[in-house]
Amino acid sequence: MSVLVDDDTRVVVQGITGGEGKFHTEQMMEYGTNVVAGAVPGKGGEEVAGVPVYDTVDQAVEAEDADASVVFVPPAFAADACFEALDTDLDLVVAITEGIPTQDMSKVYKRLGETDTHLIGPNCPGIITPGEAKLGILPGNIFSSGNVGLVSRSGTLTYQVVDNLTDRGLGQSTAIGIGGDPIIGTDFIDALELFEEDPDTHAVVMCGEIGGEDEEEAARYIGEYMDTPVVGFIAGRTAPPGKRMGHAGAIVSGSGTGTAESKISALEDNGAPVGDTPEEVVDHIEDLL
Amino acid sequence: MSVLVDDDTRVVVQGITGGEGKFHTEQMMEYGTNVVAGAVPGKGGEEVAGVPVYDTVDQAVEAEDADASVVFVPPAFAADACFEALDTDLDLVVAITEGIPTQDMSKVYKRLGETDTHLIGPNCPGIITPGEAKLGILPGNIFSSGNVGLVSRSGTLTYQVVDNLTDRGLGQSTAIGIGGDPIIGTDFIDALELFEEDPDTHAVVMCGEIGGEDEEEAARYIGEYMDTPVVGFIAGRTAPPGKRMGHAGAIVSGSGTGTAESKISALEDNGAPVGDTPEEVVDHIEDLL
Amino acid sequence: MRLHEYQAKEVFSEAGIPTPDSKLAETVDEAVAAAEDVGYPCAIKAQVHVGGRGKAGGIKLVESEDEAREAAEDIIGMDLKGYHVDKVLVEAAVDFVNELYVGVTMDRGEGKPVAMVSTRGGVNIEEVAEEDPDAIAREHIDPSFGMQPYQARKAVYDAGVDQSIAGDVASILTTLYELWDDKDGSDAEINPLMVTGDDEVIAADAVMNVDSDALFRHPDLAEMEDEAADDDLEAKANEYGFDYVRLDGNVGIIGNGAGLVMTTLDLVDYYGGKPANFLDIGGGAKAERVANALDMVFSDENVDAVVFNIFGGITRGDEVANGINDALEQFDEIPKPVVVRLAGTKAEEGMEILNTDLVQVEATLEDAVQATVSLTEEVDQ
Amino acid sequence: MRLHEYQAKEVFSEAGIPTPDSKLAETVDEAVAAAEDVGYPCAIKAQVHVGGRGKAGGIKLVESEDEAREAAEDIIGMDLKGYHVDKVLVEAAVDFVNELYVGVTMDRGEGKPVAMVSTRGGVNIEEVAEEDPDAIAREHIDPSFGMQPYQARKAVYDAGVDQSIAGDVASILTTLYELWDDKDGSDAEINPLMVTGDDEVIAADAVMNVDSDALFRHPDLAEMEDEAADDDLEAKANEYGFDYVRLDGNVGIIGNGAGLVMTTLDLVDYYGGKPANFLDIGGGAKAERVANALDMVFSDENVDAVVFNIFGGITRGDEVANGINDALEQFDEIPKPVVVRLAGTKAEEGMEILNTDLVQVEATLEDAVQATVSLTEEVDQ
Repeated sequence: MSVLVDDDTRVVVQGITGGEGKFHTEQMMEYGTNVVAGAVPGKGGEEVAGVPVYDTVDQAVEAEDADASVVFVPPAFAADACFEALDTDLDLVVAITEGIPTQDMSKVYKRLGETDTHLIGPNCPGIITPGEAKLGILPGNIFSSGNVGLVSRSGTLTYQVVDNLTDRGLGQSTAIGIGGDPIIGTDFIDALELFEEDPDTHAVVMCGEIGGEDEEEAARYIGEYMDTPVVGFIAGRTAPPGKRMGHAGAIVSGSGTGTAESKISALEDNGAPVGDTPEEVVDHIEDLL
Repeated sequence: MSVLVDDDTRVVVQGITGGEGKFHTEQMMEYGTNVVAGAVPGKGGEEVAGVPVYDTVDQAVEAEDADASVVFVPPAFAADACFEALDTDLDLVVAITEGIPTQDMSKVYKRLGETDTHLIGPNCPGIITPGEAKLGILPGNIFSSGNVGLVSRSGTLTYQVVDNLTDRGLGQSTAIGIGGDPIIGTDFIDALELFEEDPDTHAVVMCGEIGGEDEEEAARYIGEYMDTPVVGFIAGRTAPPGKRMGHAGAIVSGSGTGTAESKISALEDNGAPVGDTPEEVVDHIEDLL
Repeated sequence: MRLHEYQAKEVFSEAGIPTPDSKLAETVDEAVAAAEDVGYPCAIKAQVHVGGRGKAGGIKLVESEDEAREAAEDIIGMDLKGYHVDKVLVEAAVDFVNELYVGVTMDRGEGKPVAMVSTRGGVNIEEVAEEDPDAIAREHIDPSFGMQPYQARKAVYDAGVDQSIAGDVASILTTLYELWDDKDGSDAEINPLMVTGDDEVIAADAVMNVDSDALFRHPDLAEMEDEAADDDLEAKANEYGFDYVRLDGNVGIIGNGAGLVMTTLDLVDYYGGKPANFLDIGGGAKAERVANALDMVFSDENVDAVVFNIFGGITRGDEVANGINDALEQFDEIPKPVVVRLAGTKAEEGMEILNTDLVQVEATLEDAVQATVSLTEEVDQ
Repeated sequence: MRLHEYQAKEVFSEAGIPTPDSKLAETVDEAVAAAEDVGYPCAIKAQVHVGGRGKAGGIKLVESEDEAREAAEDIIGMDLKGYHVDKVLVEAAVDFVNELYVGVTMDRGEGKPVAMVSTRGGVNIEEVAEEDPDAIAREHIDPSFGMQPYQARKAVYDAGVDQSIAGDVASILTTLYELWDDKDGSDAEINPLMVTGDDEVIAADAVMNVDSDALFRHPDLAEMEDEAADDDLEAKANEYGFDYVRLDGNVGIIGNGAGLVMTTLDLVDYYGGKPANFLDIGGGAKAERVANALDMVFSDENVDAVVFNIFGGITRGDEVANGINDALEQFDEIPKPVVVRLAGTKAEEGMEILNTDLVQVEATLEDAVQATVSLTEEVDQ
C-alpha cells in the first residue's frame, strides 16, 4: 500500500549531526521511520538520537543494512553527498537540501542516470507513506493512510492539499514532494509511473506550477499510459509572464508552453480534471474514487 | 560471412586530408571498401580520392549515410575525433592512431560504454573481411576469404599468422586487430562473442601477448560460452619479468598473472589449444576444421 | 546574479575573447575623456540590468566630442525603465559585416548544458528561437565530460557560420563554455558577436548571469554584485532576502513556499480580488522575518488588506504568531487589516498566541482569502 | 617518463602537499652546505631512476657535518645499478610514528583511474598488494567526473586511517589525484606518507610518472626529462626512438611491431637460441631507421648473428631492403652475419633489392630464425 518507502525501509541520514539533520531524524523516528544510521565524515563512532554515526555512507550501509538515505548536508557539500549515496547502490535517496548549485545538480543527474536508484529532490520536503515512514521534513500529523497518491513540485502546497484530503476523509497511499529546483531526480512521470504500478493507489493528485514543460509531458504520459485516475492542480495562474516567483521552477517564459493555461489544458485534454482550488481538487478525487 | 564489416559498410574517414588518411583511403578503396566521405574541420567542400569531405562527422553521415568511421587523426586530436564518432551513433569506429594519451582514452572508453557503437583500437591495424572491405591499414593482399576468424592485439603478428593461414589454404572470415594500448574499445571477449555468433566463422585464432589479464579472461569466456573452436597464440614467452617490450600491453608484472605461462595454461584449460609457433597455430586450426 | 556588460566583458576579455576597446565612466567628463581615448565613432552605453537598452535610449552612437558630451549628459543619471544610470561604458564602434549569436545555458528539461550558435545575431534571440527555431544550432553538453572540442565546431558548422571564421567562433564558444562552467554561469551570451570585413570576430555585447546558489565559491563575482534596483520595494525585498514580486493589485499576500504563495494569489484572483504582490518568506521563518514581511507589504501604498497564509512544515506556527503579534503591537493603529491563517506544525499553538484584536483569524485558506478580498472591497467602496 | 624524486616533490609541494625541507646538490660541498642548511639529522638521497635505492646504498641518514661529507662522497658519482649518480637530494629527516601509502594510477583492466590508500606505507607496496590485497583500499574513479570528494574520504576511512588525520590524508589524496589528472600521470605515489607524533602528515618520498604520449601538452614536464640511462645501448635506443630491451643472449633481433618481435624472440628460444635483445623499429620505418637499428645491434658485443624480420603493413619492404643495403655497404666487412626475412607490403620488391652478398635471405619466419640460430651455433664452436 505504498510507493518507494514503507515500514521496512532502512534509512541512513547524511548530515545527521547538523541542526536540521538531528531535528528531523528525531521527527522521522517519532513518526516511526526506521532510521538505522547516520553518515558524517569525521564523526564515525558518535551517536545521534540513539543512532550510530559512520564516517562514510558505505560503512553505514554495510553495518546497518540501510537501503535509503536522506540528505541534510549543506548546499556546498550536498552534491558530493548525493554522489556518495548514488555510488552506494541505495534504492532511494531523498535530498532535502535547498540551494545546491545547478551545475552540481546537472552532474548528479547524469550520475543518477547511470544507476538504478531513485533520487527525490533536491530542495524538496521528501516522501511519506502515512502510518509507515517519512523520509524528509513533511509534517506527519496532517497525513492519513489511504488510497490517494500525491506528487507535487511544491512543499507547502503539498501540505495544503493533503490537509484538504485528510479533512474530507481521503487518506494517502504515498505523497512525494519532488521539489521545485531546475534539475531534480524523480519527476512527475517517474512518480506517476510508480503510482500506476501500485495496486493500492486508486487515484493520484498531481500538483504542478508554472514554468518548464514537465506538467505538459506528464499530461501526455497520463493520457497514454495511465489507468489510475489523476487530478491536477496548477499554481501560478495569475503570475505575470517573465516574472520569477520564488524557486527557480516558478517562471513563465512567455511563450506558449510553461503557462498555467498550457498545463491545465494539457492535463484536461488527457483526461485529468484540474481543480481551480485545493478544495475542488478534493471534489474531483471524491468523484473518481 | 563476416563480422562488423562487409560489402555494405559505408565508411567515413576522419582525417582524410592528412598523409596517412589519404594514402590509406586510397588503399581501402582499392581493396573495395565503400569509403563514402571524409570529415576534417575546415576542409568541408574539398575532395580526396574522389570522396567528398565534410566539416563534421555528423554532416558526413547525414549526407552520405555512413555507418562506420576510420580515425587517422593525429594523437593530440584523436580522442576528440573518437568522441565525435561515438556521438554520431555509428555502428563501428576504427581508431588507427597510435600514441593517444591514456587519460584521453579512459574518457573515450567511458563514453563508449554509453553507446551501442563498436570501437576497435586505438593503435590498431583495423579490421578486414577478406574480399569485401577493410577498415584500417592491414595489407589486403595477404588475406583470403574463408571461415577462420582472427583476433589479435598485435598488428604485424596478425599479418604473420594470416600469411601462414593463407599459405595453407585457410581463408579468413574477418580479422580484427584490437590494438595493444592500455585501454582499447573492442577486447578479446567482445570479438570472440561476435565470432561465436557468426555462422560463417568455423574456428577462431586468438593472438595474445604478455601483460594484463585479458587473455586469461578471454580463456574463461571461451570455456564457458563458446562452441566455435579457438586456437591461441601468446607472444612474449621469453620476455623477462618487469621489462616493457614495445607497446604498453607488453609488460609482465612479475606476479602470477600476465605471464605467458598463465595465459597459455588458461587457454589450454579452457579447451583452446595454443601453438608454440605460428605454423603450429595453423596445424591446430587444420585439426579443428 | 547578473553581471553588468562592462563586468562581463572584463571577464570575457581576460579569458581571451576579443572585445572592443572601451572605458567605464561615471561622470560626463569622464565619458567624454573616455570617448576621446577610444576614438570615434564610439558608443555610450548605460550599465543597468535592463533589456532593450538601445530602444529605450540607453545606448547612443557618437561621432565627435560634442556628440559624446550630449549623449553622456542624456544617459548618465537617466531613469531607464525604473533603473537609475550611474555608469556608462564608452566603447569603440565596430565596423561589422555580420552579426552572430553564441551562448551557453542550462537546458533544464534535459538537465544538461546547451551551447548555441546562430548567424542571426544582433536581434532578440528569444524571438528568433520562437519564429525560426532551426536558425539556432544547439549542442547539448554532457556535464560530466564538459564540452568536447568537436562540439564547438559542430555547433558552429551546423549554424552555417562561414568556414573562414568557423575556427575562431568555435574557439570563442569553447572559451564561453569554459567561463560558464568555471564561474557557475546560468547564462553566458555574446549577442552580437560581430564579424568584421577582414574576418575578425569581436564580442560587441556580453551577458553573464551567475547561479546565485553558487556565489559562495566565487567571491570575486559576488563582489561585483550591485544593488541597482531602483524600485524601493524590490530593493527592500532583496535586503530582507525575500522572494518578492510586485504586482498591480491591492491584496497584499504573504506566505511560505512558492507553490502555496502562488496558489494564494490564484485564489485571490478566483474570489474576485487583485493580488498586490508575491511574497515568499521561505521555510523555517522566524519572528524577525515575519515582521519584515509585514513591513514590506505595509510599505506598498497600493495594498488595502493583507492575507498571511502559513502552512508549517519546517516553519512553526507559534513562531509566526509571535512574529505577527510583535510586529503589529508596534503600531498605534494597524496600517492595513491583516487576515491570518495558520496550519501545520504548531498551528494550534499559533492560533492561540495570535492577538485577535490585531488580526482576523480564519481556519482555512479559502476562508482567509475570501475574507481578505471582502476587506479590500470594503476599502474600495 | 619518470620524474626524479626532487622534481616530483617540487610538483607536489607547489600543489600544497607538505614535503620535508630539502635542497638539491650536485657536489660534495653543495651537499654538505645543504645539510647544514636543512639541519641534522638529514638524509642524502641519490637522484636516479632506480628502485630500492636505500638497500643499494643510495640513501644515507647523517647526523653531523662529517657524516654528511662522508655520505655525499660515497653517493655522488657512485654507480647505482648501472646508473651514475650526479645529483643528491639533501632532506630533513622526519620524526614519524606511522607510515602510510597513497597513490593514483590507471587501472587498465577497468579502463579507469584508481586511488589507493594503505596504512602499510614505507615498504614495497607491490609486495603488500600480493601478500595482503585487502591492506590497500582502492577507489575507482569515473574519468568523466573525476574524483569526488567523498571518494578520497572513503578510500582513507576504508584503509583504516586514524580519524585524527583522515581529513588531511584525504585532502592530500585529492591533490594527488588532481596532479595525476592535470599532468597526465601514469602513476603518482607517496610512499611513505609520514605521520608525526603531533598528527602532521608529510610526503617523505614522491613518485610521478607521466604518460610519454601526453608530454606534448606538458612542456614544463618534458623539460624535466633527463637522459641518465648509463647503459650506452639503452641511451642510444632512446636517442634513435626505438623500443629496445637488452637481454643476455647472442641472437640480435630486429623487427617491426612488438608482437611480432616478441614472437621472433620466442622462436629463437624455441629453436634453441638465446635472444640478445628486443628491438622494435615501429611502423612505417624508413631507410635511416633501418640503418640505425643495425648499428644498435652491431654495437652489442654479445651479438653473434642478427635476424631482421619485417612484415610490412605500413612499413614497405623495398624501403627496408634499401636501408639494409645502404647500412651494410658502408662496412668493409659485415660485423655480424645478418639473416633477413621480408613479407607483406612491397616484400617481393624488397627481396629483389636486397644484396645477397651482404645478407642471407629466408622466405619464412621459421626459416630465418632457424638459420640465425645456426649461425650463432657456428660462432660458438
